[in-house]
Amino acid sequence: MLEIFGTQISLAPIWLTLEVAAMTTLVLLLLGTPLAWWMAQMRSSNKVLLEALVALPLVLPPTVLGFYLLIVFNPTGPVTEFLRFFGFEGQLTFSKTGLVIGSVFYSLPFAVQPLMHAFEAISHRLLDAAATMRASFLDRFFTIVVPLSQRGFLVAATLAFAHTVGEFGVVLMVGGNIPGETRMVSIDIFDHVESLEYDQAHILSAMMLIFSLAVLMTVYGLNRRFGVKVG
Amino acid sequence: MLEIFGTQISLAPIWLTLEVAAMTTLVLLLLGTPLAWWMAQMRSSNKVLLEALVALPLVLPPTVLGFYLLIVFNPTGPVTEFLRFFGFEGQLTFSKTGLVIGSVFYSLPFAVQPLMHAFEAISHRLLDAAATMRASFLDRFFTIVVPLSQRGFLVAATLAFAHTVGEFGVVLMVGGNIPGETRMVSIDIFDHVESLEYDQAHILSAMMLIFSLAVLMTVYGLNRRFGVKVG
Amino acid sequence: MKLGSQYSHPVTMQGNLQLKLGPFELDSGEFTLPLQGITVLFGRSGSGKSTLLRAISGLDKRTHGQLRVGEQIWQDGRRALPTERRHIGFVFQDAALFPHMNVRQNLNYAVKRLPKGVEPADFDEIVERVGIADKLDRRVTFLSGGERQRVAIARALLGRPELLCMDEPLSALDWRAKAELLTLIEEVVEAYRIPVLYITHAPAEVERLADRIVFMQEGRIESIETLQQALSRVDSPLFDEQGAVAVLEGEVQPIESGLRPVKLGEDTLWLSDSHEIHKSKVRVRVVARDVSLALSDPQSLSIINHLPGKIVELVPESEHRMLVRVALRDGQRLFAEVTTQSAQRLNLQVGLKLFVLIKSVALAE
Amino acid sequence: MKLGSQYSHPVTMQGNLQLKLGPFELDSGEFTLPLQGITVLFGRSGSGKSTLLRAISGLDKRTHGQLRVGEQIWQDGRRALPTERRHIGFVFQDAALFPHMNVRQNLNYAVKRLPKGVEPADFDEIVERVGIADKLDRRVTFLSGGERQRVAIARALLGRPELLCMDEPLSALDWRAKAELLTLIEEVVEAYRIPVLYITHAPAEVERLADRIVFMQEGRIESIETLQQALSRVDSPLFDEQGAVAVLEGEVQPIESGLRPVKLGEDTLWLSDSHEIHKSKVRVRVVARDVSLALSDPQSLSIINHLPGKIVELVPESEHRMLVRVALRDGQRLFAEVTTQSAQRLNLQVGLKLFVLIKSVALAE
Amino acid sequence: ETAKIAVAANFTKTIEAVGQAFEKETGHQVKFSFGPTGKLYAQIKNGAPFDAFFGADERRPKKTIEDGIGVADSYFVYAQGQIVLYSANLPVAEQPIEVLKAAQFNHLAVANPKTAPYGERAVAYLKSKGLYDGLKSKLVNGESIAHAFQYVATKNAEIGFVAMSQVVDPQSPVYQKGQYWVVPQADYQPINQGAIVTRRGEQNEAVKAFMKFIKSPQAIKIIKQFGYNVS
Ligand SMILES: Nc1ncnc2c1ncn2[C@@H]1O[C@H](COP(=O)(O)OP(=O)(O)OP(=O)(O)O)[C@@H](O)[C@H]1O
Ligand SMILES: Nc1ncnc2c1ncn2[C@@H]1O[C@H](COP(=O)(O)OP(=O)(O)OP(=O)(O)O)[C@@H](O)[C@H]1O
Ligand SMILES: [Mg+2]
Ligand SMILES: [Mg+2]
Repeated sequence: MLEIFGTQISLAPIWLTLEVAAMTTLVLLLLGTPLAWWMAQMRSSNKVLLEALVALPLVLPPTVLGFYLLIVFNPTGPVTEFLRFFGFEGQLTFSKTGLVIGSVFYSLPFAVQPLMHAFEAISHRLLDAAATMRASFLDRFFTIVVPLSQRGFLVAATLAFAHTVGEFGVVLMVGGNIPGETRMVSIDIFDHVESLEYDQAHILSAMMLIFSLAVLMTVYGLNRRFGVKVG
Repeated sequence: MLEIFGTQISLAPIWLTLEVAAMTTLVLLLLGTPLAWWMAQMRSSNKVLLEALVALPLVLPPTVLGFYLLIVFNPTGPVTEFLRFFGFEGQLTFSKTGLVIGSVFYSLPFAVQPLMHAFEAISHRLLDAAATMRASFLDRFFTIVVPLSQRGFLVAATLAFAHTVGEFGVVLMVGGNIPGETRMVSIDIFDHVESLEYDQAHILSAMMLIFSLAVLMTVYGLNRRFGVKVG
Repeated sequence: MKLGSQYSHPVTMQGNLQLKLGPFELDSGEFTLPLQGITVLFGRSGSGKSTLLRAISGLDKRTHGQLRVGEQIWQDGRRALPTERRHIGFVFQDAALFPHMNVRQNLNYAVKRLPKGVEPADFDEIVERVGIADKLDRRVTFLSGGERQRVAIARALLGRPELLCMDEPLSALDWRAKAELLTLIEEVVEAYRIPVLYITHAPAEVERLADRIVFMQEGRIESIETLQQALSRVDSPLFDEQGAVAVLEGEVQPIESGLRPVKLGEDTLWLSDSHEIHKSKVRVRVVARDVSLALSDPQSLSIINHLPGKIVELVPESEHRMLVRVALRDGQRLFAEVTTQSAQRLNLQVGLKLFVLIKSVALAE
Repeated sequence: MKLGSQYSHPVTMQGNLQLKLGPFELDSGEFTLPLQGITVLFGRSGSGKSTLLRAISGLDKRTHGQLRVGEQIWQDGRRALPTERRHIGFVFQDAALFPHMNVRQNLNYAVKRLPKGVEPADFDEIVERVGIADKLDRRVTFLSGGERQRVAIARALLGRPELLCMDEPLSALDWRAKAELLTLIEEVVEAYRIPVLYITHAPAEVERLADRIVFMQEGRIESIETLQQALSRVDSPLFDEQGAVAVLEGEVQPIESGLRPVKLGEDTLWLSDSHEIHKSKVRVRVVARDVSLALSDPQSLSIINHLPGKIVELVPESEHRMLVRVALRDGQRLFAEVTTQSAQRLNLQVGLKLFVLIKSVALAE
Repeated sequence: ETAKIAVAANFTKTIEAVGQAFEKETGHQVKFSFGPTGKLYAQIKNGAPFDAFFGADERRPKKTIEDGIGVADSYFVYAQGQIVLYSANLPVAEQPIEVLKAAQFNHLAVANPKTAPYGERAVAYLKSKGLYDGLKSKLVNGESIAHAFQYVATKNAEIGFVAMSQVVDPQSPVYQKGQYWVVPQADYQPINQGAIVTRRGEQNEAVKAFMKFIKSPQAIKIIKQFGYNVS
C-alpha cells in the first residue's frame, strides 16, 4: 500500500503488471525473432500474406479475443490436454501463464513488425563476409544480425511492453481479475472507476503514463548514446 | 437483418463499423502524413522522444483512455468550446465524430510508424532532382514521395483500419452504444457475449475475421500487382 | 533573368557561400565566375566540390552567404531562392531517375513543369541526340548505367535550364560508356549553349571539357583558372600518374589515308583515332612521357608526328628527370619528359630548335 | 584438405556449376582450374563473374552442379558444403566491414573463428604489411575507401584461407589508392602463397596480376588461358581503348642515374618509375601505340629505350593501320602499331631486323 | 481458508466493505474478482477458479446451476438494486415525470437494457409510463450501470437512470450535488441480484462462512448503507 495525496494505492497490481509485461516482452522477442527473420527472408507475395495474418488479432476486439482464448485454453480443452501430455501441470487461464499467453497473442504484430523491418535492412554481404570467416548461422545471427538490429529490438520490446501494460480486455477475460494473482493495473484502474474511486484511478493512470514515458525515454536515450549508427 | 444458420444478425453495426473505420483511416492518413514526414526529417534525438510520445496512448488501457476522453469531450468542457469557436455544432460524445476522434487517438502510432519508415527510406536525391525541375514542395510530395511510399501508406491504412475495427474500449466509453448511431460491431459482439448469445458472437467474429483477411489480402495483392518495386 | 538571354552575352555568378556539415566546413570565399562554356570543379575527394555545387543549386537549406547570378539574387544571408525557381538542371552521379516512372514519364516530368512562356525544347531531337529514342517505354530500373545517365542528361536538358550542374555524371561508368557520354556532353553543350558546372576528379575529363577550372581544397576555392593556365604549371593538380600533360587545340581536317589531320598553324598532327568528329576545333591531349625530342628530323622511323619547335623552358623534375617545355610554331606549348642523361647527351638548352616526336596522340578524353 | 598442403603442390578445382537468377542463367560448363597464383575472372559487366565467384564460395544457396577442390567435394547436385567450412577468404567490392565493430574487432572476428589446430597468422605482421597498424582502434565508418579495403584484405588473410576470392576489390577507389593496393595484393599473395580468384574488368589489373584468366561471357566460361596466351591474340578482350598491349617480364636491376633497368635477356629496358620494388621479377606493360620502329638505331633522339628485334608477324588492323609483332632477342614479343603508310615507307616485312623504340614504359599497374 | 468470489462490478465497493467486516469477524480470507456479469459467467463456465458467483441479475447465476457448475440449492438474492433518476441541473427531485416529459435535454443515460438489469428496468419503467417513445432518440446506453453513471458524472448526459448506490456514496463525484429521485420500487420489477456457490467452492469453509455472513444483520446493514435493498 502506498499513500499519495491521502489516497491509498495498492502496489500489487503494479508489480504484477510489470512482471507480466516483462515476461510477455521476453516471450515475444523469443518467438518473434525467428518469425520475423523468416518473414524478412521471404519473397514479397508470401510475406504480405503472413504480414496480414500476423496483423489479424488486431481486428478482433480484445475482449472477444480473450473470449476465444478462454474457450481454447479451457482446462478440459485439447490445448491443455496436449500440454499436459508433455508434463505441464496446472491451468493456462486465470493464472500468470494465461495472462502472458493472452498478451503474447495480442501484442504479436507489434513485436514482429519492427524486427522484420530491422532484419530486412541488414546487408546480406555482411553475413556472407562472416560466413567466409567460418561463422555458422547462429554465430552470424548473434554477432552480426542482433547487434545491427539493435534499434529494431528496442522498438519491438518497448511497443510490446507498452501494449501489454495498457492491455485490458484480454487480460480481464483470460486472467479473471483475481487480486494478487491476475489483477493488473489496467483492471485495477477500471475497478476504481467502477466503484467511483476516481482519485485512485487518476493517480494510477498518471503513474503509468509517467513511468512509461520515463522508461521509453531512458531506453531510447541509452540507445542513442551507446547504440550503433549504421548507414 | 441477416439470417445465418438460423441466427439473426443485425447489419447496422457492421456498416457503422466500416464507416467509422474508413473515416478514422482517412483522418489518420491526413494527420499522420505530415506528422510522419516531420518526424522522418528530424535528427535522431528529438525523433525518439516524439516516437515515444506517439506510442504513449498504447500504455493506457483503452477504457481508461476512453474515460479521459469522456472528461475532456464533455459538452461544457474546453475542447468542445474550442471547436464551437470554429463553428462546430453539437456534441463530441455519443456521436460518430466522437468515435472517429477517439479512434484516431488510439490508432495514431499505427499510422505514423509505417509512414515514417517509408518516408525515411526515400532518397533525398530524387527530391533534389525534382526540385531542379521546378517542382515545388507539394508537387514533389505528391509526385515523388507519395508514390514511392505506397507500401507505407498501405501498411498504415490497413493497420489503422484493422485496429479501428477491433477497437472496443474507447468506442464503448465515448460512443454511448446507440443502435444505428454509435453501436459498432465490437460492442455488438461484446453485448452478445454478455447476454449469453454465443452463436451471434461467433458468427459476427467469424465474419469480421474473414472480411478483414479478405480486405487485407486484396489490398496487398493489388499492391503487389500494380505496386512499384523500389530498390 | 530571361531564358536565353545568357546565350548572347555571358551572365556572371558572384558569390561567397558558407555551409557547415558536421566537422566539414565549406567556405568558398569571394568568387566570380562567368557562366559560359564548361566550368569544372576540381579537387581531391572530400574537398567540398559536391557541397559547393549543392549550395549553388540551393539544394542544401543550411547554406548561407551571398550568391548573385546576373541581376538575380539567389542567396542573401539565410534567405535563399528555392531551387525550383533557379532554373537549373542537375545531373547526379547516380542519375536519380524516378524509379516509379518509365523513361518517357521521367522526361515529361521536366517538360510539364516548364514555366509559362518558355518554349519547350524539341523532345524528339534531344531524345534522338542523347540516343534513348528506342528506350522511351522502358522501366528505368532495367536500364544500364550508361543508359541511365543518358536519360538523366536528356531530362535535365528538357527542363530548359539556364545553368546545368553535373556532379561526376560519368564516374560510375566503364570506359566505353564514359567515352560515348563525354562526346555527348560536349555536343550537347555546344548545340544548346548552356553554361555548365561540372564536377570530376578525372584529369582526362577536365582536359577534354573544361573552359575554366575551379580548384577546391578543404572547403575553399583555391583559384579559378583557364585550362591553359592550369596546365602550364609544372605541378598542376591536373597531372596524375601519367605525369605532365599538354592540351593542344587544332582544326580538324578531313581524313587522309586513315589518319585524321589536325592543323596546328602550318603544322599538322596526325591522329589515329578515326571516329567521326562533328566539330571543327578539337583538343588533343599529349602526355609528356609520350613526347620525344630529336635534334634533326629523323628518317626511317615509324613515328609519324614530327613537329618543329623551340625549347622555351627546362624544368628539373627530379634528380634524374626533367620536363622540357617546347613551343610549337603556332605558339602552343607542350611538355616532353626526358632523362637528365638524354638532356645532356642532346645538349638541350632554352632556345634550341628541334623536332618534337609524338608517338601516340589522342583526342582529349 | 590440410591447411598449407596446397602450398607445395597446387590443388585443382574442378566443377560445373549452374545458378539461375531471375532472367540470368549461370552455366559454367566443365572447368578445371589449378589453384595457384592469381586467377582472374574477366568479362563484360553482367557476364556472371560475381555470380560464379559466389557460387564457388557457396554464398548462393540456389547453386547446383558439381564442384570439387582437391579431394574435397564442395557441391554435389543441390548438396553443398556450407561456406563456413570451405576455408575461403572473400574481399568484397565494398569491403563489407562490420559497422558495429572497430578495426581491431573486425580483424579479430576472423582470428577467433580459426579452426582448432590451425595456427593463427602473425597479426602484427599482417597489420603492418597491409598498413593499418595505426588505425586498429578506429571506427570502420570513419575510414576512407582505400583504408576500408586494406582492412578487408587483412581480415581475409587473418582467416588463413586456403583460397582467397576478391570481387573487384579496387574498383571503387581512385587511381592513387588503386596503385598502392595493387602492390599490396601482389606482395601479400607472394608472401603468403595463397591462391587467389580475382574479379576485375580493368585490363591493367589483369596484366599486372593474372597468372591465368577465366574469360566469361553470358554466364558461360568461354576459355581459360594464361596471360601470355590471352595477350597474343590480336583481338584479345583485354585490349581496351588503348589498343593492343604486350606484357614483358624482366629482372629488376638496381637503379642507375634515376632510371630502373629491367633486364630482358641481354637487352635492357629503362623504366622511369623509380619507386621501390621488392621483387626481382617484374611485369612491364607496353602499349602498341607507344612503340615505334626504326630501321637503324637512331641517334640524337630523347627516347632511351632502343631494343633490337625482328618482325614475326604483320597484322592489318584496319584499312590504314597495322599491328607489327616483334620478337625481342630474348624471345619475348610485343606489338607496335603503325600506319600502313609508315609500314610501306619503311618496307616492313616478316623477318626484318629493326629497332624497337619504346617511349613510355610502365610497370604493369 | 480463502474464498475466491466473482462479483458483478456494480457491487464492488459494497462487497469489499462486507468482506472487511467478514474477515475481521471470522478470520477467513476472501478475494473478490470484479467484472461484467456475462463475462464472469463465461469465465466460470470455462474453468475459472471461483468459489462463489455474485451476479448483477438472477438469470446468469441461475444459468450456472442449469449448466451444472453451480450448486443447485445455493441460489439466493443477496441485494436488490434501486433505480434513481439523477440530474445535475434539472429539477428531478420535485418534478421527475414533468422533466422526462418536457425532454429539455440532449441525452438520457441508461445502462444497456440488453445486458444490465438496471437498464432493462429503467427502459421498462419508461415504457410503462408512456415516456419511452418520446425519449427513445435521447437514450444513450452505458455498458454497465457504472458506465451510465460516468456519462452523467462527466456531464456528457444531462440526466440519467443510475443506481442509488452511486449517488449516496460519500466518495461519489455527485455526492450532494444536483438532484435525484428514487423511482418507486413498486413501479418496476425488483432488481434481484442473485448469488450461488460453485461446485468448486462447495467444500470451502470460507465460502460457507461468507454465504452465512452476508445474510447476517451486520452485513445487511452495510449493504443497505450502500444504497441497496435487502428483502
Ligand atoms: N550530410 C553531411 N553531413 C556531414 N558531413 C558531410 C555531409 N555531406 C558531406 N560531408 C562531408 O563533407 C566533406 C565534403 O564532402 P563533398 O561531398 O562535398 O566532397 P567532394 O569534394 O564532392 O568529394 P568526392 O570527390 O568524394 O565526391 C566530406 O568530408 C564529407 O564527409
Ligand atoms: N539476385 C539477383 N536476381 C536477379 N538477377 C541477378 C541477381 N544477381 C545478379 N543478377 C543478374 O545476373 C547477371 C550477372 O550478374 P553478375 O553480378 O554475376 O555480373 P558480373 O559479371 O559480376 O558484372 P559486373 O562486372 O557488373 O559486376 C546480371 O545481369 C545481373 O543483373
Ligand atoms: Mg562529390
Ligand atoms: Mg560483379
